[in-house]
Amino acid sequence: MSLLRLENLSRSFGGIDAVDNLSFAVEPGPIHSIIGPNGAGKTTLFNLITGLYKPSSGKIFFNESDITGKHPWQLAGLGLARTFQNLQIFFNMSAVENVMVGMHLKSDTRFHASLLRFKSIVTGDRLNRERAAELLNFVDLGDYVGSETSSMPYGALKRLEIARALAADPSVLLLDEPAAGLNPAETESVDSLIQKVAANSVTVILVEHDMRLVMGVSDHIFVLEGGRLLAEGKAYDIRHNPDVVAAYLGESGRVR
Amino acid sequence: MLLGIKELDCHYGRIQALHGIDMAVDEGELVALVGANGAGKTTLLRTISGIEPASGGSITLDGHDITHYSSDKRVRLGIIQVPEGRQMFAPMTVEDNLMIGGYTRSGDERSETLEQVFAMFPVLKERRHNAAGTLSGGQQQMLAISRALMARPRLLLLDEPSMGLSPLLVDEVFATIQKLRDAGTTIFLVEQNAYMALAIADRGYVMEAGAIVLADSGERLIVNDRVKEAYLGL
Amino acid sequence: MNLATPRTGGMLALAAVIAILPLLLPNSFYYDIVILIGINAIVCIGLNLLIGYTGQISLGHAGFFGIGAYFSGILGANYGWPAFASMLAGAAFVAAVSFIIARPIMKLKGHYLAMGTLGMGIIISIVLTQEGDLTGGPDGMPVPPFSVFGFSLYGEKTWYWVVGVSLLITVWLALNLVDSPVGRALRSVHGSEVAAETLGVNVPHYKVQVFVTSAVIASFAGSLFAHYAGFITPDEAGFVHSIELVTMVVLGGMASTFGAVVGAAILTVLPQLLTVFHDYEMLVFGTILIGTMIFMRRGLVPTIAALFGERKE
Amino acid sequence: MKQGFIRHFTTVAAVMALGLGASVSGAKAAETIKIGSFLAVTGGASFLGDPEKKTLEMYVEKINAEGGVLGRKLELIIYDSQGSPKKAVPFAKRLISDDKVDVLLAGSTSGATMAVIPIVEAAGIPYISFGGAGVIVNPVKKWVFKTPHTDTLAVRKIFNDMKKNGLTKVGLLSGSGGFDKSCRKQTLALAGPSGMTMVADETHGKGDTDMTPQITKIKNTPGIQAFMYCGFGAATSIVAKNFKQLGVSVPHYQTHGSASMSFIKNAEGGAEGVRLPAAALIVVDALPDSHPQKKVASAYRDMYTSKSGDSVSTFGGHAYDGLMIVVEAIKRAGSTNKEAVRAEIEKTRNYIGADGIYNMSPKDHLGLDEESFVMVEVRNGTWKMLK
Amino acid sequence: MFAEFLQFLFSGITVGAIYALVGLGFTIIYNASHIINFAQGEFVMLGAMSAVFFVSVGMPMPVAMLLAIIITIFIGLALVKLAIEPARNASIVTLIIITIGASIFLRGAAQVLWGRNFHSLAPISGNDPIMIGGAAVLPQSLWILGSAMLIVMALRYFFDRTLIGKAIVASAHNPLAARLAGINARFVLLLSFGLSAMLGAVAGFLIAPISLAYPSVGIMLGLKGFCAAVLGGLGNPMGAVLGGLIVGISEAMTAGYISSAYKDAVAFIIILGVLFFRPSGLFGIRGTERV
Repeated sequence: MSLLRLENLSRSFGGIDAVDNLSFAVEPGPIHSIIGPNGAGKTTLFNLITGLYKPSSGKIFFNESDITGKHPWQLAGLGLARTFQNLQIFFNMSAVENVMVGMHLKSDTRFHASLLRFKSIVTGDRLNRERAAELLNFVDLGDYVGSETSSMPYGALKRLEIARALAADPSVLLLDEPAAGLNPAETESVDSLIQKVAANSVTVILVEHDMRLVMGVSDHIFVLEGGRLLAEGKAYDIRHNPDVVAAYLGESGRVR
Repeated sequence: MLLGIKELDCHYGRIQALHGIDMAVDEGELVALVGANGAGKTTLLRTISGIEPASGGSITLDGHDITHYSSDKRVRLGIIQVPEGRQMFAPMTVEDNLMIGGYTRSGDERSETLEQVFAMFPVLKERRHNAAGTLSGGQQQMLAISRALMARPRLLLLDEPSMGLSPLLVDEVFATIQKLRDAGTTIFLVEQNAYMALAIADRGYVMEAGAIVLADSGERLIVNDRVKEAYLGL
Repeated sequence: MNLATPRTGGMLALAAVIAILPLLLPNSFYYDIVILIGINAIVCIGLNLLIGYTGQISLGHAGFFGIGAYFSGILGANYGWPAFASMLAGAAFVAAVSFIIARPIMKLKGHYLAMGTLGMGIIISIVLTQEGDLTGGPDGMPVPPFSVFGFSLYGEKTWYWVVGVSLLITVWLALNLVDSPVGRALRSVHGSEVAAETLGVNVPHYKVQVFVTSAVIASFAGSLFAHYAGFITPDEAGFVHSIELVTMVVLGGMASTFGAVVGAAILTVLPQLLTVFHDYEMLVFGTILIGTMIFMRRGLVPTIAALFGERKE
Repeated sequence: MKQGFIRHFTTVAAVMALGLGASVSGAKAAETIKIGSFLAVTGGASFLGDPEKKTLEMYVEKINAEGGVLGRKLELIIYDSQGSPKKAVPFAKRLISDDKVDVLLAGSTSGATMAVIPIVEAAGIPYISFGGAGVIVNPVKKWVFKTPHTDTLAVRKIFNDMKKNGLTKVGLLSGSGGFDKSCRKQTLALAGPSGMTMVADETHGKGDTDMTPQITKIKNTPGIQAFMYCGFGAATSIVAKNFKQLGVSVPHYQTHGSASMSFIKNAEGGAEGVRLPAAALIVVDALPDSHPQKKVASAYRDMYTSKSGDSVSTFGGHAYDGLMIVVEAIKRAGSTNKEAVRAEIEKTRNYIGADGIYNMSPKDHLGLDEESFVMVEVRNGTWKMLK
Repeated sequence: MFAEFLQFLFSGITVGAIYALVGLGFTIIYNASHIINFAQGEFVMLGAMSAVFFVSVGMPMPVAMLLAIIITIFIGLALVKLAIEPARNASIVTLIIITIGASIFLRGAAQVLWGRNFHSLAPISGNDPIMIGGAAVLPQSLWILGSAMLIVMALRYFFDRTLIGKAIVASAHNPLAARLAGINARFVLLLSFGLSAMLGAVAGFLIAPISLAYPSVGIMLGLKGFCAAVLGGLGNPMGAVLGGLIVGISEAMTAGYISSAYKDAVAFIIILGVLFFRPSGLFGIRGTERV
């Protein structure tokens, strides 16, 4: 049984196919990566899987049930969580509150209860706050528990997004370029964070440009080009696949 | 030295996208800048064009400091960029796109260059009254380059001219670039398609994580495994 | 209860001010101003939930204020309903109207949302102006006094306490809401709609919820105003009033409940101070609006709170 | 957050205290008799408020120069309500409770008057309004009086004139303000009893600048013999202008709401031939010397035109009559005791004013009758009295 | 009855032409900067009030009009320098509030300078109507229609034929590419505000003989012009012109055949309908903002 399966998935913008009749299956396992040159359709694919875009055609299955066309907030309830290539931090909230939003679906969200501050809200928030602090510790942001997000450095915000996504207790975590904009040292610690997340039996699907990170951490790699699947396999195979090399660097033989 | 860049930094929001870039382009040269996605190549071009402000270091043209010049002033000085994704004025005609390209030049210069451009790309002349958005991808790339030529560039900055084009068209674009170089235009080419770019370049720079990690002649870089490493993390 | 937290501390401070203020007010004219501050503050607290916390502009909220006011006026004066009943009926009607309109209107973004809410408000005020047989037309209509269990509420001093307590309750409810899972969901919509959605926040649902909430609060305040003032005109529902309300929210501070109170206070007192130079009133208003947006984009209270915060560190 | 809030409230309190200080210093000399007023000095109804303000000011000055009332000087406090009922309410409150005036002579429009009536009644202060609509004093409210002729009187006068000319089928256009609506209501109610048929009944919105569609419809109503307009202010001129532009040929009637030179001026020729009932004041020179009002009216006219340099309108006359009635009542009451003054105003008998001869009673807080009107027609850009 | 219909049509087209000019003003600024200038109605007011003022101090009508245009343009440019540029990179809500602030400020300034009273402005060529098919048409209406047509044609020429005009259009379609072609974005912004102010001023002194001039005359004209612009698809100049005519004619027809009471509501009812069912406007080419 596959965890996530795409069936002839397509999505076009203004006549251009960003994702083009794509089919593949993600088997349960700790860390998967989706790579490909610029414009290969990786982020569009993430947006399709998490329901932000509706596919032009095709289907998406999660745990073998059809989730095509479901709203993002419904998918979150099924166990899909993600981070974003461009930071999508709630800058109008503190770090710990950002993480608490991640627990939205497990919180008491009755309107009148919130308005009148029922006991369930008070205790629920206290527990959520404690759990959020734990999660911040987990992603090594223990020092920022009380911080306003507007004063946090970029690298910390990248981790905060991961903590926030984990707060939803996902079974699958989609990370969209977690290392983008980070220096090598920060990238290395993101590397170990990903492994730590995977060790907690969360399946990670990673889109990333930093090949060193991808090759080092992935159990399975999918290569996209022009919205289609170019290759898939283990890191070693991918790296020595001539199609992949050509996709990335161009064909060395052609000009000379 | 036409373009000189020293210790250039650029912050993109909270991210430091460029870390102390040092590089130069000489008159008449074709210099390629290669590197993986997200390495900071486009940011470097945007900083040279004045779209992104530099947060440190300097940019000089002919030895004059232009680090704090506005983008339109740089265009007047001859630094012209062909942006990534072609960026047509899609509903406007081919001819209007070209005229806008020559916005900073005098009327006579514009009509003169227009003739040259049409001679170089007859298809554009044929379709001069069509909306730019109706051109094919390859024609749009030609138009994008032509639009830049209308400004009579001293330094032409090309950002990913091969992106989204079929292999046949990529060849055509690269042939055009070579032709321009042969005609004496100084070109700074940013490409993901590293092998092709380096193959036609006099010199090349390899960028990784916002910094230049390697600089050499095109021929030598093309056989350097460090390039492949920058892309595929070997 | 921890007195040191901003919520309880702020509540206590506000309660203290409300309790002490009567000692400083020389006559009913000053009570009148303070009562109007209170009523405006109530509307602004609601509107702030929408604009400040959820990030959705409305240039038509005076329309809901007007509906509340006119329900009290019409049902009270023309049909002899008890004040409480007409107030609740107004609120229920506003809830229904705002619920119906919220779905399509809250789908809009940016300028389109501004245009949509503006049009909605103007249509409401035109209906109130034109249905003269019910509403008295452009010159307005009288509203019977508020009576509970046969006692009529008369006089500024009585109303002072009514409005004061209403304000405290509204502040309390707003503070509760903001610091709750629902409140964080609302704020997350402002922070990043896509991120909120992927974390399980049903964004359209919450937008509708907060729109309706702020509309109902405005309706209650409108009813209070109608019974207190004893006379209402369609101006209460007009475009200019909507803009005044937004100005109060923006000046006091977006996403700050106490900011809404401060904004309401300043912009209610200001015209009174400027009566002597009232020709300059609009000039001053406009300047304040532009100046705040350029120099203190977050508004008075958050900006000053941030200054204090920095100094402490 | 907390500190920010407290600090801010201090600022607000300080600002309010400042305002308080200012007003305390303003309240001095308890000896004066305070007359409070809010008028539409500026804005769309300024043609009402402006002459009213000037009249009150010049006569208060005159009275004070002559030694005041009961040996006390009059003190006039005027706010500009810009014709808006919404703005009138806070001013009324301020006059009553902060300025502590003895009597209110205020309200240029019916709308503003109606808005403050509940406050005035609750506070118990004598109030004379300059609003036109009959509803102000009908039903009678204990503390509320008015000086201008009502719409009812005007409608009667107009209908009489129409009958005299054999016109019975009337097309009506009205605005949507307080006076306009009240006038329309009276017109519709009085039409049947007076033998009139209203063949068209159109309305326009407040602030409308083009009445062509409504007048077109009225023009095309079959059998129409006369056109009548209920309204006041800028709209009167626009209606007259549009009426002329559309080439409508039936006689054109307006009310005393149009009785000012600005009506004729702004209509740019459109007013020629318009008939309306007006106070004798505006045709004072045409009055026979035997006319009881001639002396009072011409004295007021001369005073107003010489002091203000403007031409006289009936609206200033309302203010003149109001002020004089109050002054007389205070003199008779011998004090500014509110109840006493109120009772004396109610006892006004045979007071000859600019607007007519007033005979008030507990049942009539206006005291004018139809006879106080004359019918006038606009000819050659000025008023011409009709027989 | 046909004459009646014609009468309504003429009055609708007259006021519709004014809405069209105001709507064009919104569109030009929106294209150059994605700002909705809520002070656009105040440009109309300034055009009307300053023309009245210059005529009242004894200037001949053409001079007064020219001065009114110059003053309004100057104020438009000052608005950019003092309120828009200092708030660069601000959010949409912030910019909306800034331009609303500017509109309140300008209304206040006009009140201080010229008072709150209504002023009339003499029509350009008299008040004697011309009868067409039984309907009376004012000479001023013809002036309005003629001027509006002339302006629309001149603007088309400017945007289609001149390099500077094309540069503004290019900046609207693709701001980045326009900057890379050496077009100064601040210049385009200034130019667009100047042009819009000019349009407003012309609309103002053209409508003043019909609507009178007073400080708040611009509020409704501005809002309805905004309706026209949104109706035509925000950013589409010819759409704004059509939108203006549609709003004007629907208003006149509503007033004529249904009820004048809801005349002012017509524009907003249409606009809500369009926003709910066709958010990109009737003639909008661009879709709504993408996530």
